Amino acid sequence: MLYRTAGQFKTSYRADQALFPIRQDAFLLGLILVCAWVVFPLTASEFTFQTILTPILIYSLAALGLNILTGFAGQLSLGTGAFMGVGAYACYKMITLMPWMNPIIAILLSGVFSAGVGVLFGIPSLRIKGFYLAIATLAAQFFLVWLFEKWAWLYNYNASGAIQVPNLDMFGFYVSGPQASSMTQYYVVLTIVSLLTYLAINLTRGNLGRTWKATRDMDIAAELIGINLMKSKLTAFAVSSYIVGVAGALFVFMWRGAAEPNLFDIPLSFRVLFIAIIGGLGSIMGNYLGAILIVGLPVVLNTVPGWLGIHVESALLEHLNIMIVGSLIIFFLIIEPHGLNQLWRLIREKLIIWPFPH
Amino acid sequence: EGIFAPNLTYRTGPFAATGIPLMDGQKDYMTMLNERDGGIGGVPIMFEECETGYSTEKGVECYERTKANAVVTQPWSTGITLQVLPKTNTDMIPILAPGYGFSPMANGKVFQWAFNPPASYWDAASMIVQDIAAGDLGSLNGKKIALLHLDHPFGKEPIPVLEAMAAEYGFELVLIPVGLKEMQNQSAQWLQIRKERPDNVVMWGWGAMNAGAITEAVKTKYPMDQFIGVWWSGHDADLKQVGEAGKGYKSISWSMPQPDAPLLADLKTHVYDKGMSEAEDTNAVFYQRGLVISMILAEAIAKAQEIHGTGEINAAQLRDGLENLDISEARLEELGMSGMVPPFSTSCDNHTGHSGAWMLEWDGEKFVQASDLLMADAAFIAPLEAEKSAEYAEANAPWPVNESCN
Amino acid sequence: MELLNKIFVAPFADMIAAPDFLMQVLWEGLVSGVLYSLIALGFVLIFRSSRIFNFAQGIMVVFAALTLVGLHEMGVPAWISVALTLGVMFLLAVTIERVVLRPLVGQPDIILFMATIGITLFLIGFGEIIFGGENKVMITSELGIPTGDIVLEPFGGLLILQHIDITAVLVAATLVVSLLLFLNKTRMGRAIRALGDDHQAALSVGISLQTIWVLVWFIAGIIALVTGIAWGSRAGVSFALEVIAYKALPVLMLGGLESITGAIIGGLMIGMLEKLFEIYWGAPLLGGNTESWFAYVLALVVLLFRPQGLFGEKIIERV
Amino acid sequence: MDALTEGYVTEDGRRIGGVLMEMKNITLRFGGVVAIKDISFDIREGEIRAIIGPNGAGKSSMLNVISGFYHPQEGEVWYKGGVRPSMKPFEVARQGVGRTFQNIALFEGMTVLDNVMTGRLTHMKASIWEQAIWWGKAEREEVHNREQVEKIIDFLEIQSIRKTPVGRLPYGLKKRVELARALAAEPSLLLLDEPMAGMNVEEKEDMSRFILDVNDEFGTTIALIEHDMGVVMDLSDRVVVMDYGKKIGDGTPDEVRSNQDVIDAYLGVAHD
Amino acid sequence: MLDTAPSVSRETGAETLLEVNNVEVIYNHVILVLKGVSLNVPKGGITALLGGNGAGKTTTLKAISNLLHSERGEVTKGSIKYKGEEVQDLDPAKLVKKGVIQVMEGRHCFEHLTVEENLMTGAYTRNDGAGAVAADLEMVYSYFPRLRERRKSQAGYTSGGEQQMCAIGRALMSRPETILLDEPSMGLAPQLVEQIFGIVKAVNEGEGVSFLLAEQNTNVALRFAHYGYILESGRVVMDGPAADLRENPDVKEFYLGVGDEGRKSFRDVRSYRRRKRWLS
Ligand SMILES: Nc1ncnc2c1ncn2[C@@H]1O[C@H](COP(=O)(O)OP(=O)(O)OP(=O)(O)O)[C@@H](O)[C@H]1O
Ligand SMILES: Nc1ncnc2c1ncn2[C@@H]1O[C@H](COP(=O)(O)OP(=O)(O)OP(=O)(O)O)[C@@H](O)[C@H]1O
Ligand SMILES: [Mg+2]
Ligand SMILES: [Mg+2]
Repeated sequence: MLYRTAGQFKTSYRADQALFPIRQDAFLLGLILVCAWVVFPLTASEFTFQTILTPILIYSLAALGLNILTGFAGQLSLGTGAFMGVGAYACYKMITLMPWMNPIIAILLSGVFSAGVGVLFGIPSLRIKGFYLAIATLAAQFFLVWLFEKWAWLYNYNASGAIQVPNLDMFGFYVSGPQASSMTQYYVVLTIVSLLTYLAINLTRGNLGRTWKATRDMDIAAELIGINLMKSKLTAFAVSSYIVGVAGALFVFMWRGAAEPNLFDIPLSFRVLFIAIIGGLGSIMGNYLGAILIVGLPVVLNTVPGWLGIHVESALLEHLNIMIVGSLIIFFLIIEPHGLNQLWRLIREKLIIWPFPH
Repeated sequence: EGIFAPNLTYRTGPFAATGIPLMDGQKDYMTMLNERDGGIGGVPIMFEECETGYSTEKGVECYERTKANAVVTQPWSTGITLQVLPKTNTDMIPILAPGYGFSPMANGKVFQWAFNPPASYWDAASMIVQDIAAGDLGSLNGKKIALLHLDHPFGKEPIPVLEAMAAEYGFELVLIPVGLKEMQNQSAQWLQIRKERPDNVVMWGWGAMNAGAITEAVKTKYPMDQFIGVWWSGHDADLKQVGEAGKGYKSISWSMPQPDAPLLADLKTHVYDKGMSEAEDTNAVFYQRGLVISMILAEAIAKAQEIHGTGEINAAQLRDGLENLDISEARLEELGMSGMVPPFSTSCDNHTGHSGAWMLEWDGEKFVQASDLLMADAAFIAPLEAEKSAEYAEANAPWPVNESCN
Repeated sequence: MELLNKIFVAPFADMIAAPDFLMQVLWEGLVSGVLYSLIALGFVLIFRSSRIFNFAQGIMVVFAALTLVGLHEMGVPAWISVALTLGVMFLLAVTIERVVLRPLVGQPDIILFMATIGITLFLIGFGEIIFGGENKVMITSELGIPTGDIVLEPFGGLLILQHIDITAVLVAATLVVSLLLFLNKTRMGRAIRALGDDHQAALSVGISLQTIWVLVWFIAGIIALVTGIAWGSRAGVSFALEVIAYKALPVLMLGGLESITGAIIGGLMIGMLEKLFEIYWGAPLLGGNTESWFAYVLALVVLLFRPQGLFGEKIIERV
Repeated sequence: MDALTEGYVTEDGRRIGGVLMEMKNITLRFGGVVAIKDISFDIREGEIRAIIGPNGAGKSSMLNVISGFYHPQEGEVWYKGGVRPSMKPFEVARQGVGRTFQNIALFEGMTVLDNVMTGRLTHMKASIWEQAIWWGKAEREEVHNREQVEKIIDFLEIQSIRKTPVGRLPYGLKKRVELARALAAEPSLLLLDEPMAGMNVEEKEDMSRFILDVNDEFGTTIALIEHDMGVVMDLSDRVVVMDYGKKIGDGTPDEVRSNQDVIDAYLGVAHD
Repeated sequence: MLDTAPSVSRETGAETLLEVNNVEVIYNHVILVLKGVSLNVPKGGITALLGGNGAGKTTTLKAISNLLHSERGEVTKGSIKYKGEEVQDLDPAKLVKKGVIQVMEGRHCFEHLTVEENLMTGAYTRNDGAGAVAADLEMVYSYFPRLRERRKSQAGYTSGGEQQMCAIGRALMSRPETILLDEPSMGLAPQLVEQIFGIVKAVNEGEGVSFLLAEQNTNVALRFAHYGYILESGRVVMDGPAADLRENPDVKEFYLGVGDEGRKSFRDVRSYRRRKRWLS
């Protein structure tokens, strides 16, 4: 009865199109927001901030960006890591060239650069499809990482070739660099992630979202009913890369503190792809669920033996970890190929009709 | 209770091959102290590993996980070092990165919390060049030296110093990067070496790259005696790959295996015989280097205990220990480790110790000593260290500097 | 002007000035290309029969090679180790079919692709537990593979041809020819191609998915073992070898995902062009290490003109 | 001929206008296969025009030419009184040519409502920023278009499946949703490729009703391909008959029905 | 007309090949599609399965040939017997070996294979030698001369009718005893429909192959079939010899479109609407 929808009537299309036509959903969201904004920050330890809360948010955002491209617009991308890199390096250059710049503005602007690069590498999608398109994104992936390595201007000619996040302050608080506190950074990340999620929800449920989904489901038919495929695909690349770029900037500025080109190599891309797919392609919430699983799981796995008081060699633990993550990926794909989001939806459907079986 | 000294290991991932013997050595040494002496100064050492697989991300997780109680962090990768470096200022935990990390960390005034004894990569570069010059730096004029390096912060470390030396002594430096994905297939790099015909090839390699480079060198018939690696490129298993054909290959090293050292006898009784070790070849260069690394940490702990008059030292106290290391010939003798590492000492403004190193040569079966102790050209390196560390501090302003150092 | 010279004149002058070196470059490229092709072949076979983009091919190579070396280290004679390794690869094929593929029949391509990444992770963890992370020496000579080299002196220069490389080229050629015959001339081969087009229809005419998938994954396992021996003889066997999967991807795309011929020609093209580019342009002008992306960019450019790759099946688009 | 420019009046009294679209000497080849060989015919405003012919005759290809998916090697397409330059399919669609497909081409991952809404996207103008913020114009537009779509949904009697993902629907309903999507764009020319294939009589009758209503109420011109002669003969005003790329007949249903070529090539027996 | 008793004895009295008993099918664990379907296919007969869209014809055929699995569907109740042997847990390949083959709805040719290769895959399960297979290929070509002309074309580029022929030909290549034929007439020109049904008849009489035929085109189906079942919303609502069904007023009205006053023009649909009497 918790999820009873009886009695909730819609009297206008506008109400029917509201974000949460079902009251319980709105309530649930409120609860989550309260947790994210108030409860977690009050209770979390430094360790939790650094290894769970902040990375989950950042990875969710990256996955959200990828999901727009792959889940909504149907264009497979394996180059997310590199686009995150573009965002991070753009932010680094802006901050070092214009130290007066507000860091949050810089982070939001850095997405513009990755959007540009994304569109550039998205152009082949007009001709190339499916797995073949993956090659275009992989070309971006490998070329960009190579460029981060070779173009010394990008990292201000540092000897090590790595970038180091400076201490930046805003209204008297350090928001990035070694002086910044994890909680401040968490709030910055949370704000940006919430904002972009809200915008992404609107985009995906509106006209543009439908255009993307149509392109994904059947591009020929989409074109024949009047969709400009070029525009549809390129906007998807742009919006997606923008979000991914911002996620990249957050990744380095609000969390990692330093970055070497390698960081943005293919394992990062795969990790984000995992999150998007395990969470559910074509969903927004899935990205959060996926990130919780993929980011949180190894942390938990590492802690479990400690709780149980079993001593496992850390290398063995790591091997087991990889095996478990691999198996879980397969496991989740098998039980619900459409991801955790779909799983949640089924549960919700069951709750709505509960206690009746059909 | 005890002293919690975690180690951020990589026994997995692409660099596991070189990581494993090092980690084994480190662990066995600490086990031995616990078994034989009940720890250091009577306090047992809790030497725990946290596996990173050489991934920076996992490294940070390990750092965060362990930092609450840890007296030290041993990041074991240049990437992780760079990332935790700024954090240690606020967290006040010393980084111990023996023979790796960021060379300017030698400047203790700027990098209050970072230590890379006994020698830095820049030391290595300087000593290798000296060895090539066979004592006569003037002879380098007009020569061509190729730097075959991993295209990664680690591989790029020696470049500033080598470039400066090239300018100073008139040799030509050719940079030949090896991508992480090309480590196993370096034919392009070696073709390029054949094209450039350098007089010497210096290798800054790691993990699978070493084996790849050495096999390729054999294949292309590059003269082995003109091929020199940094200390992470002198792993026995890499050379076993080619065996006899690798004869003449050299690697600079600040540690030297001493199969007959009394320490090994102690290890045998207290560790191996109790079945507490996983080590395969206890005479290998890397395994014994692992022993030395733990010895440095143990000595620092002992020193800190001595300075602060307490057994259970904390991270800040360990820093004092690390700043006042004095690994003298005599002390090594006491430890049963004579000849395993050159004597060195650290101070407030010298966090490296600049011990110097030997050249080891592959004789077809194992590495043997091939030179006297070489010393880095401190006068050449020091200004560079000062310059780069100042740059770092400026880029990361506000960066607290230890004014109490002179 | 200077730049134009460096791009358009100097490299060619270099090539002409040292033809023996050019030949060496091309030979090395050829050999790398053949090795890339070997990995690509495994991919193609699996893709043809199931539209699965098998990312695990790279780790299968490592796994096969490590099993072989591991068995030999345990004292099993070389050729018996080979036979046992094949047995292990067969078991692997059966397990993958049972545990992963069967429950995922009919799912979208990307889901299956992800599942193969899952397999990759699993095998990495599993393999490292069993074999450890150390670099191992391939048992090249024990298998009777010649290890010397041939030194030629064309144009008064120097050209070194390794015996193992020559062997690799020959073995790859044999594999390609037999696979081509298998796919095009046999009943099984036809069934494999049919399966790739339409699972349901294939089932309906009595083609057994299970049998074919096990067979195909097993063949991919055999190819992985051959690849593992070839690569392992060059640089030892360790998990770092897993990244070679990335070298096979552009080969596949360039040649066409379904094409055996494409895999071999794509491999050779990429192998040689990327070496030429790196030696004559990449290293002097771009700071080197262009091999990390050159193949991808090349494949991308080709795909812009032929979206299905050089030899891929034309994408049938009808409404 | 005056009738050509002026139009004509059908038996049941509907007025048919001037020429809306004219195909002139269209030839389409695929490699060696000639799918359409020098075919000309016209479609007039307000009429229901059928294209029939054996399988592989090139009917679908002709629709694809009209909607710009195939570009003929020879010939011209005249639309609304002028030669239509070579354009992309989406531009053709935006000029008021809507269509359905022989093998249903719905967006399977979306709900019925969303599918039909995509039909209206040429009518929606809010910029990406407005959509992202979802205030003002974007929201107004969404509500307005939703109302239009609901009208079509009512019209085609698919209210109950509004929020069902299309993938789960049976074939007949999918065809209806496809029609709804095409109608949502308010096309002036509607192309239907075998709208009644795989339906039983009852469903065919429903579909016929919708087609007639669309033609009548919205004045939409309709070109349809269909193999059910009953439907074709009853619904259409004029019929083009194709056979292996050639046109073998063109005229009113009665004319076509009695054309010997058509009987030989297609009907087999004279249809009642 | 609520005669839903499972098996009605037939005047032919022939041996029953296929027996479907009270089968229930659920898709995705929740969508109940077949609600207890029972039918019999006699040896040597053509049995038609009729019904509107979504009635469950395809599902029934797939349940028999065991192709539901890959669509996340499963038989949750009832039994399917072929020659008295339970077959619902057999994998499709085994069933083909036993002589039951399905021609799927929507043709499903192997797009990238040539027409001839498509036909050859039909012979996959056979092991009676290349000669016999070649002879059968000849036989198929003689039934479908059009296929011989297009034997070297990729199936993906042939027209709908050609693909349908290809699919039926492919099924014939397995030398089946029973063919499950799903909507062979869909999208085919009237002449071709006649032709295909003619071939079905010829194969049935000449080779003794039994057919279970799912069709929308009731008219043709009842002309060629011997016996018919009518399916509505997952239930058999009527069955009987084809000749009887053809004369049944309800069938006439709803499936053949001829009411009491003869065939209605589709133009007049706006003024009336058929409503089924027996369900609602
Ligand atoms: N994209 C294409 N490439 C190659 N050949 C094609 C293509 N599209 C159609 N054809 C060929 O053109 C011919 C006409 O095909 P079309 O689909 O127009 O027939 P149709 O009249 O619609 O037949 P049906 O009634 O079976 O749908 C066929 O022979 C077909 O194989
Ligand atoms: N894979 C599936 N998942 C969920 N529902 C399905 C699936 N396949 C079919 N259905 C549903 O099952 C019902 C019966 O479908 P079926 O295809 O058997 O009907 P049919 O009688 O063959 O209809 P048609 O004449 O349209 O082919 C339909 O309502 C359909 O929506
Ligand atoms: Mg057609
Ligand atoms: Mg059906």
